[in-house]
Amino acid sequence: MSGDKKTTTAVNITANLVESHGLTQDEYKRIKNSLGREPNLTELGIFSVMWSEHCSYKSSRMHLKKLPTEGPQVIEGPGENAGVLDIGEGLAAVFKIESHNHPSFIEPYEGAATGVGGIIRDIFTMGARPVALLNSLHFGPINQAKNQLIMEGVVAGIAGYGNCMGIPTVGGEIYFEQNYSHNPIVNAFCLGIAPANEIFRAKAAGIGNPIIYVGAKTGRDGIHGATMASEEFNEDSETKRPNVQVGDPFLEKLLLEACLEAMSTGAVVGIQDMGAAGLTCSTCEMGSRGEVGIEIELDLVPQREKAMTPYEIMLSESQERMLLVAEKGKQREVLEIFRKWDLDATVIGEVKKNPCLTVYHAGEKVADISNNALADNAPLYDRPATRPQYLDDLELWENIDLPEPSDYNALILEMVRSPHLCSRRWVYQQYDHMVRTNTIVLPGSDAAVLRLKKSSGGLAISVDGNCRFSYLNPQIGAMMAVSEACRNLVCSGAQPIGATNCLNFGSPENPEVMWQFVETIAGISSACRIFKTPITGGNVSFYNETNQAPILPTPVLGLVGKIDDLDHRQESCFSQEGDQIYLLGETRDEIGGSIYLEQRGHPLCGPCPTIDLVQEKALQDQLLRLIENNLIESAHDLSEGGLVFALAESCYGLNCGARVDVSTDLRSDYYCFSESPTRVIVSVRETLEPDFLESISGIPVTKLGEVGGKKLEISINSRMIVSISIQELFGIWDGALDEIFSVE
Amino acid sequence: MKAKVIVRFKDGILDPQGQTIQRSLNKMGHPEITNLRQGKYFEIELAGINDKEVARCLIEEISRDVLCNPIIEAFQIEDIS
Amino acid sequence: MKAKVIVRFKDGILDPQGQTIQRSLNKMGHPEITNLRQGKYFEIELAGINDKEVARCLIEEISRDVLCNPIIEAFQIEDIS
Amino acid sequence: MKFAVVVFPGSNCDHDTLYVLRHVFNQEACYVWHQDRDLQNADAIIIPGGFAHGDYLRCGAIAKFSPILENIKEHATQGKLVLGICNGFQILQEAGLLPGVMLRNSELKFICRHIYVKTENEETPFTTFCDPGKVLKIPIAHNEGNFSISTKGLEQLENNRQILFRYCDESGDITTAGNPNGSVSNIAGIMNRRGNVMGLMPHPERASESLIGSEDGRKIFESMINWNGAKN
Ligand SMILES: Nc1ncnc2c1ncn2[C@@H]1O[C@H](COP(=O)(O)OP(=O)(O)O)[C@@H](O)[C@H]1O
Ligand SMILES: [Mg+2]
Repeated sequence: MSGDKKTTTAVNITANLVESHGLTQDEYKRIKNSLGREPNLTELGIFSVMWSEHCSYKSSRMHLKKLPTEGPQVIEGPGENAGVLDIGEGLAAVFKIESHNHPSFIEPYEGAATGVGGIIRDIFTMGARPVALLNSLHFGPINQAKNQLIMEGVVAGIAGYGNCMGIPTVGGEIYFEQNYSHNPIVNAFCLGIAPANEIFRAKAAGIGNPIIYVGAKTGRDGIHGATMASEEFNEDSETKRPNVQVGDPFLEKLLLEACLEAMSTGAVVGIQDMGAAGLTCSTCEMGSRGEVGIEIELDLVPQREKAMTPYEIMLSESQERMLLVAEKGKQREVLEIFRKWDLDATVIGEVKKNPCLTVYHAGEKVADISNNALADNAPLYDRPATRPQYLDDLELWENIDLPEPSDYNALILEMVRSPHLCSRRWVYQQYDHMVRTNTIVLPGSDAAVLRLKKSSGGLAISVDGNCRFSYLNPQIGAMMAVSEACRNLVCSGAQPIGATNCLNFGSPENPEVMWQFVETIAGISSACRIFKTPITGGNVSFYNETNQAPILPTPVLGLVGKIDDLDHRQESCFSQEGDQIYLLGETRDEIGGSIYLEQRGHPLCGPCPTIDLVQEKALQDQLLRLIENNLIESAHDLSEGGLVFALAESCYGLNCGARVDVSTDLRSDYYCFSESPTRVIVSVRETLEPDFLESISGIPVTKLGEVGGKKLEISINSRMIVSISIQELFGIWDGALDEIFSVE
Repeated sequence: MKAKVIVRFKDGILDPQGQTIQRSLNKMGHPEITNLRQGKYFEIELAGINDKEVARCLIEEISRDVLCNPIIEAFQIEDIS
Repeated sequence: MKAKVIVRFKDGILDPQGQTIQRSLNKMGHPEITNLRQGKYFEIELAGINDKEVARCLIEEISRDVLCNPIIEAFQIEDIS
Repeated sequence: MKFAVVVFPGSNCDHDTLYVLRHVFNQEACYVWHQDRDLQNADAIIIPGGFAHGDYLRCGAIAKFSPILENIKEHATQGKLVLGICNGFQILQEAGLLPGVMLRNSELKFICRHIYVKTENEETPFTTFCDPGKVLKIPIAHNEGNFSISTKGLEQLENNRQILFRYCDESGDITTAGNPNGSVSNIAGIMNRRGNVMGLMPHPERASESLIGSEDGRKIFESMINWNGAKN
């Protein structure tokens, strides 16, 4: 067997060393079988990263296959760095969502910043110009100082990186729940635009083609080496290895422009960003995708630190680096472009016929691993799943005694201040959401809408998840997440066309978490099939837990929608006094998991609200038709808080009130605060009311009242229970986060 | 009583700002500059404390808890007078 | 050869950052902090120069022209060794 | 009229500015790289917003050493127009073409939102199209927009009517509530003594089309085009 040389600093692989690399003894046996020998330390490091949960998806791969990924508009589905959809006029939307949860707990600013940097690289590595960013954040209760520090750092990190890159952060969502205190969730979504026929893949090809390393120098950051007794891991080596990666948005801006320029020369055959475990993942994945060999020389890798070992170079997670394969003979042209942009760019190896990864360092072969040794024998687990015990306790909520509130006004003024429902202006005002002058519906509405300067239409994007309902019922919660994201797009006038998803869960070795995961996949699959929004990619983040207490099941969906005619874009706020207000959809007496229930002092419990996906699709289709026929003036979907807060949010923009008068056989508080899905508030010009009513069929429609006055007034069964000045409500709603974070 | 504290990145932590300034200085005709790192400098005035040791403990506490992010930075009390 | 340079605001220049840190420290129970100002600290490594005076002139030139904005900042060479 | 939009490594509002000049005002406009020495005989130079050199060390601190700055200074001494928007304003200050300095916003946070400004001097190449006393709605997006200058310097700006725009509230009153970043005397935009170099923190290129929220920013570009036309 060739390549059985040990590195000069031979380290015997002990059981402890294997374990501290996150590998089980069985997995180590697989490594030895596929190599036909003991691995050396560098090879062990390579296997430990390639077979980690993060890179191999060993606990989730078999379930991810159940997701629907087909569709006429799908150019590239899961498997590549980002999903690609055809959006007509020769253009393609390139997008994905990824998590950077663990680093964001260690160092919130840099964790979030490098999360944004990573997802941006996944987009431009496909040849697309990034045009917008979104993010989904989950923190612990915000009245605790520690969680405030984490949130402030994360928001500043996202702003610091995105603003400097000149890519607008145009929206997102934030949840505050107890068990995110030690496990914050930071998911970053990026959308790019590329010519549909110029998509680049992360595939090495062309024997003899040069492999070029571009971008920042390699340092010792982020190497998750274990503390072991070999000289690789003595005490001082640990301190040399800061476990925090620091991002450099300025350098990535240069990398973005240089890569796009290099790709336009036609000399680039394949390109891959260096994400988790940088050089290792990029070389292995490019080689296996192209079914070719990759041979690299580590001495040629630009290094920031002195005397870095092969182990450190291969496993370093330094940021802002890419690996590309250029056409033999044309590499000088490519290197020139990167030098113009003042970036390191060096040929570090070449494509080989024999399909394996060979790595040299100081003239010695330090790694020799065949492609299929990494891919075919990769572990794949069908983890046991059992229905969680807590689901049975939820049924006991029946005996919660919940008298109707005596003073609705006081309750609403209190709820509008809660972190669940208050305005996110304090957050999105730190993001430059206007750069590139394409943002035509600004943050704060249901979805962000972007124009495409090269075409007549536009795109709408939204990220949505619902960890509260997913906790109560993972399958329904997942359906709700997909439905709400689609509904947000439709409320903005867009037709949903595709999705990406990030699945944040506890440990897959916990059967209850695995059950939540499998149920979530089932929910996403059925919803995406009905809404015809294929999954084009995404990310899975496991082990979000502390002392065996997992986070709530947190699927986050990123949806992209298309608007053919920008005049049909819709905003969520009422547009004129005198317009008639209607509710599409049915309010049911289900307050399980609602913010109202929590406000009344009850923990997250109760049966999850139900959802009928066919009815949801019918509502979305009809709403889109109403918008396209110019029959409505505004559309706002109902989510957290229910009807009252959706009405209030619709009033703020116009700074005017609404007079609502309805009758129902539900309890008044259930009617006001139920969070039943599949509901939208629309406003209709009085003159168009007949046409509006005539063109709706098969979905419940209820007249609520009229836009006007200075107050939000709600009468139920002719009893006025709500009467609050919109000015006062807005003041509290708008300033709630400012108050929490003000230093005075 | 006046204290001076320096907060700088730990070794091995990337310093994008220092790196960019160094590269620009090299291009402006100062090739002899081989490394440049940027950190923060604090001047803190204390009233009602005249014992140097008491001041030192206080400054140490503030530096550790507020002025410096122990995960990526280290601090050094320059002088107290 | 290694030089340390401090760049701080001239007196009277508004220092929003320093003020905010001071206010939050007072709020956190350190009323004895009457003033806090934040500046920048640079560590510069020079190769091929071993005469202190030559190094000092070079560092002075760089500090004056690049590291410090003379309108609002003043620099001070802490030490060269 | 021909515009040259200067591009530094880290500029990110260069394409927004070029788009507005070409597609909204159908003017001739081209990019100029910071290391070039030729301004393509443009009538007016625009230094766009962004993070030149990552805003590292100080906003514009490194950009002022780029070769193109010599040509821009030469262009200004010939009396031709120079407009610095946001980061461009900071670069002009660092390069000594405009007085004062930009400090961190008083709230220490990046701010991106529409604000209101009032025109203080309508007799300049940049403001002839601004109706006196009318409030303009233009967005800002910056971390260091807190304009600071010595009291003597402020006096000179006032006496020579070099202050072109001041932050105000929606009804046009110059109030602290209307001041987003703590700028002395609500200053949002100034020009040099000679009146051909202007620095402006709000982004007029982000307020030149109603589709993206406001058209008030057009007034500045229209004034420059009109002034140049009248001059030739
Ligand atoms: N939850 C998911 N749903 C669909 N596809 C997924 C999901 N998670 C990961 N994938 C796909 O699996 C591939 C490998 O994921 P990953 O290694 O995270 O991508 P990358 O290396 O580009 O960051 C990618 O194409 C990604 O889109
Ligand atoms: Mg990738």
